[in-house]
Amino acid sequence: MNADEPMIAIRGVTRDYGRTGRVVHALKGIDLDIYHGERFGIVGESGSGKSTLIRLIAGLDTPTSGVVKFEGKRVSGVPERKLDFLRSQLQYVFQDPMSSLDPRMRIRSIIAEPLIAEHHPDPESRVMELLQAVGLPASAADRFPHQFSGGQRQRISIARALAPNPSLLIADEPVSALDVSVRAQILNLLNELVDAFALTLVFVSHDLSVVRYLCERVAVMYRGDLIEVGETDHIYSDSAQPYTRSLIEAVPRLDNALAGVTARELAARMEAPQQASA
Amino acid sequence: MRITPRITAALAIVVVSAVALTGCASGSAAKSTATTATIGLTAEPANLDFTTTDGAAIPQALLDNVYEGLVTLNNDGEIEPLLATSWEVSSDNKDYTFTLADGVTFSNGDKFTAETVKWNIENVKSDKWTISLKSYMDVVDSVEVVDDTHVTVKLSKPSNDWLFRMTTRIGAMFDPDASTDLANTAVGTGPYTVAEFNSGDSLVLEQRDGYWGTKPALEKVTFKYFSDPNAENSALQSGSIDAISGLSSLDSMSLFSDTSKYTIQDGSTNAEVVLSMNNASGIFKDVRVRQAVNYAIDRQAIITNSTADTGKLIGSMVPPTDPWFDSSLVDAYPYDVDKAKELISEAGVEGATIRFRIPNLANVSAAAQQVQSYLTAVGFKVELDTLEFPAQWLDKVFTGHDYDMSIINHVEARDIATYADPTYYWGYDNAEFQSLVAKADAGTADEQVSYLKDAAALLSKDAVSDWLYLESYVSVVKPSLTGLPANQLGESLNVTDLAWS
Amino acid sequence: MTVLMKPRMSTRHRRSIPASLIAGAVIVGLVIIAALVSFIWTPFDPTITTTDRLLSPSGEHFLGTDALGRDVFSQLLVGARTTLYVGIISVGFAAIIGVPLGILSAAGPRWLGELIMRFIDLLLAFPALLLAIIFGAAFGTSTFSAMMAIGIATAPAFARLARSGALQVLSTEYVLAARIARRGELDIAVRHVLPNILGMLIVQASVCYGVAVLAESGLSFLGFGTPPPTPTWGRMLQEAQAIMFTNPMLVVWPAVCIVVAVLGFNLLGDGLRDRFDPKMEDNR
Amino acid sequence: MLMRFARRTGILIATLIVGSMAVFLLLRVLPGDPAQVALGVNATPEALAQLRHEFGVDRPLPVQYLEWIGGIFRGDFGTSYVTGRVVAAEISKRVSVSVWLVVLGQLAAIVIAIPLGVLAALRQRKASGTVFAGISQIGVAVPSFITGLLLINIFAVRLGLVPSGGWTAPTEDFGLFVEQAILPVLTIGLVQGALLSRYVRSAALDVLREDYIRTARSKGLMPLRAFLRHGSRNAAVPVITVIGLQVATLIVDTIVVERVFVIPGLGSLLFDGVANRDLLLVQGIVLLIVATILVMNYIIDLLYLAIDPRMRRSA
Repeated sequence: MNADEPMIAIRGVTRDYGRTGRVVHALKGIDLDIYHGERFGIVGESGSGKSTLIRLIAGLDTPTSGVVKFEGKRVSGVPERKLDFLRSQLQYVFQDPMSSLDPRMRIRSIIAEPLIAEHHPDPESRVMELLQAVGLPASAADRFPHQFSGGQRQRISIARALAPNPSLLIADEPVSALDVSVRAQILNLLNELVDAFALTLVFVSHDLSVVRYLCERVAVMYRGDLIEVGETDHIYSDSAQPYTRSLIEAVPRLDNALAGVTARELAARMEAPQQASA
Repeated sequence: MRITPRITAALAIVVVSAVALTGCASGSAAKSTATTATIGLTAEPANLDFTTTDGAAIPQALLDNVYEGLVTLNNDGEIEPLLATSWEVSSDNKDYTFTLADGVTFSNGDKFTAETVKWNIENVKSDKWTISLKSYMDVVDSVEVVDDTHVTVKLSKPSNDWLFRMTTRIGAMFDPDASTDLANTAVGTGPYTVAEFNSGDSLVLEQRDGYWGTKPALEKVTFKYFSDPNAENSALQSGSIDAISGLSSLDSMSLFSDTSKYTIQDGSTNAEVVLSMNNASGIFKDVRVRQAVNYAIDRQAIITNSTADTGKLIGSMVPPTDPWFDSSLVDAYPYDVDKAKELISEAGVEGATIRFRIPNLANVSAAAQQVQSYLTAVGFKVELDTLEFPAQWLDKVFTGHDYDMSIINHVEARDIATYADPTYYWGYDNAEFQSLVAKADAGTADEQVSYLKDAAALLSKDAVSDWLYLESYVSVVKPSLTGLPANQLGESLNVTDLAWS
Repeated sequence: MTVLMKPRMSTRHRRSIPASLIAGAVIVGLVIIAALVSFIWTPFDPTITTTDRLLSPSGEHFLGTDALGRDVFSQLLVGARTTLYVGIISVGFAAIIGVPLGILSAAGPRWLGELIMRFIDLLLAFPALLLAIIFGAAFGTSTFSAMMAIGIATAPAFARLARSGALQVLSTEYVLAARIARRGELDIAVRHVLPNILGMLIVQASVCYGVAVLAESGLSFLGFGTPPPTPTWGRMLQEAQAIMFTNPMLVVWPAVCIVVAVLGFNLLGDGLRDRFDPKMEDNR
Repeated sequence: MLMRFARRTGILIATLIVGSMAVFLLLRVLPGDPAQVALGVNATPEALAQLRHEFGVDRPLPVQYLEWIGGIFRGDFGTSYVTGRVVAAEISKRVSVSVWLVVLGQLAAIVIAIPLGVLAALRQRKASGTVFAGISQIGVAVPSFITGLLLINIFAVRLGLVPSGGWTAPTEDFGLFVEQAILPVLTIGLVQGALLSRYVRSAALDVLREDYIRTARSKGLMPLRAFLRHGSRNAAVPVITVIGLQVATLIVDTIVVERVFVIPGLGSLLFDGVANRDLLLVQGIVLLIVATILVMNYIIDLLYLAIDPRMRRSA
């Protein structure tokens, strides 16, 4: 594996939705490289195309034009049954830990689900291992998702993602659906696990401060375009893009950023303190 | 909780007008007047053509009323003159010379002559007729026209049966010049014509002008067909029909027990309800097993349950109205479970399985369930299999002979002769029986009676079938309506004698 | 979003058990008990004919006897069995045809889904009675023909429900997660879709059950239902119908049984729906 | 909009074609030889073969199908093997009877269901509402033939107000037509109405929860008046759908009711046709029923498109 070669190479990718008449251009020609071992952030407000982009990377959607490659192999336009090379390496953590966990399944089955395809010799002990790694007790295995809090559910989601020993983890706003108080815990957990398992991380958020905490490099998206790519610190301090500046200015202080509090939430908190802490 | 006054008013209007409407309506109900009558029947004709369409309903409605034959069967089962005023039989019993009534015309005005008779008899023998009953005309060798009112029919061999069959549909006289669309038009010499045929509902007979014989009393007779017995019963109760000819649910007779409003006629039929057994294969090849079945079943009890005690025991394939009926056969096999079991063990068929394949007809179903009960009691395993009638039953049982046991009404007159046909579905092949039937047909009237008595006794001895009972023909009539035939012995329901008193 | 909300609502919002659910469960329970009792005890053998016909109710024959001298009460008990059996088989048959078709139409390629739904529309145009008449003529009048006809005619209801449920489930993130975990379409259908739509299918089954019992009684009345000697409420009605004006109670007993049983299944279905379908919440 | 209309029409035509093939094949699996049934019990094998040839049932299936369907396009359903009558004439005579029952029955159902359903909804939390809802619950559980027999027993036999059955065309004798039609129409109306009223109730409940009704009620309008003024239009949409879905059960109920009241409609013709293995007749009737249901669903779909602008947009 050549370290210089990008892990993910995106070339001229566009994605249109809808049929003739009212076409939505979700992506308007994206070029992007993501390298092995990187922690790469993608920021933008909702509707900017960031979710579409990572779905294309994960092979869950097909671009209207352009090419997506993973480790030099083409992902875009390849049928599901030929995506094994990608599926064995890539895992995903979803935004909403409730809807991404099947409510009718026990935690044991949920975490073990990715192990079935690779015929894991001992899924049971692997599940225990993972529960421990994400800081959940072994007894959790026999319970159902609705018996856990939001933060715990996201830990389960992460455990499932780590189960097949992926090299690439895509996290799609993993903390935005969580209570403020547990966000930091989950971000810390991700931080630790990415180090411990030597993962490449693609982290998507609408919140630049969260990305800054986790990622070395960041891409800023606006209305289907990639308006800026660069070192997180560099962009944070020196970006010339007005849109990027507005994102940065939405987060006044680092301690709030760590707690995941945006300017709007702060304002809300001042108006009705008791609600915000609920 | 609160219904607004306006709604209340609206509801009241709806209710009142509904009551008013029904109230008014009942006053205008069409009741039969003195010159019309409506008779309720069960089986409806498929069309008006009995030369190619089988079934009892068409001749029931048309024969004697619209179409007439040379001879007819009176309500006691005796042959009477009709279009032929008299006839002479040659000494060798082979030539019949008929003298025809004078001035007979068809309803379209065409004349009926000896030529017409010749054409009709030859027509039955031609390909124009397709129903199986035409084979009764096979015995006719030739027809000779003597003059306009005299015709001689020459048979190839003596046959007592032939003249009797001339009272049935094959003896009906059609107009040679009006026989192209028999399914929809009926031109006959009878007193009535078909004024309307509303399939699924009714057939209306209307008196015609220029009838050669005595004019009937009623101008118009309507046959109204009911697939549902309750509807038929309530139609009589509510007065929309004047009589039910052939009550189908006999248990409902008690509805009509008020003699000031209804007269019940308990008539006779040729309809033997036969528990048939496949003599040609399976356990019923053994006469002892067939006899055991005859002993195992309490026929009187079945008569009670299935026919409200109106059915009659017959003991063989002969109804009491036929001259060769032998009442001693009735008790040939009394209900005797021990005897039955004894015969079964002698034959070594204890616990055998019987494939009991019945048509899906209500009266058969009731009888079959009782038979199943009795046969189960003597140790048989009875598999009841209900087949759709007629298509599937004809296919599997009647034509395919793929059965052990079945039940069906054999309604045809003088059908004891079917046992002489070894290919018939009962699979009975007995040379002695066949010769008795042949000799009866060829002999004198007295010989016919004695040979057929022997034949009936032989059937009983061989226990070829179990003759469960003879159906009754129960009619319910308004007391003021007279002349509705009580018996159902021939093929027609002759309504020419109907009158209001 | 609805998927997200559902479980929370049911846990957070403990609703009282609807009265219709209780009533339905009690009635259905009685039918089941009657059927079970008939296996070990009936006052008389309901298929044995006697000459004690058309008897009035007495200490010996609780509800009297019919035209062939069979004990009515015993027939009703055994008839409960047939009723349950007909319902189970025909509803089961409907579900076995309908649910896979529905899921397939949701999970399969667009054109296939479209094709299946048009097929389902076509199936809806063949009422149970029409099918039963044809099947009865083709394969003989039997309980099986009737059940098959009712099953096929009921299948579209299941297919449509399964499709809409499956579409909802397939759009969830846990199904995406399963795809990423390299689960095949069949695995997803069996492990994720089916368990998550099972609840609504059970509600549907309960509603269809009543319809099936009703349909069977209608078919029996027309002579296309269960043939003799098996006692069924529908055929008891048919047999008694000819004498209903002289012996009305012989019609009343099976009619009441049919009406009450159908009512029970309908109430149970309504109750289950009220209890478990959050969209109906405000109706309470 | 036009595209959708064209697409829906195309689907209808395709479904009709496939449906006609299904009807044809379904009836060809019937055992029982039409020639045998026509000729009766003692027919000779030669006569049977001859008649089979005449009927054309010895030819290849596709040929038979094409001839049949080609004839239907010309309005020719063939001539019955069994009765020798023209099938199209036979069917059209009976259809004119059944259509009366279906239309009047459905009208009666609407007249019964709408007040029952709306009242049950308006008085939802009150005892009277429960009673209304209970009536429709029980109504749904009563088979149509029991309802019919009950009405005959009361109104024809015991009270003698109307005849127990039969049929007269309204053009022939209108008074008699009304007398004979009242009970069967009422039977269909009660059975279908009970079913319909449940949908009316839930549709009415949905509408009652809408804000504008709450507003109207808060302004002091009485519930019924508020409902009639503001809500009935919106409640009509789901109810129309249900009426469309009910077409199939309505036709089946009509067949059963025809049997109970001895009405010479399509139902009795169908039963006779099946028993006599009158293939062309049964094929014709089944196709007619299936096509009617398909076309009704099509019309309902189009109505939907016309009535509810929201449906138009989401489509």
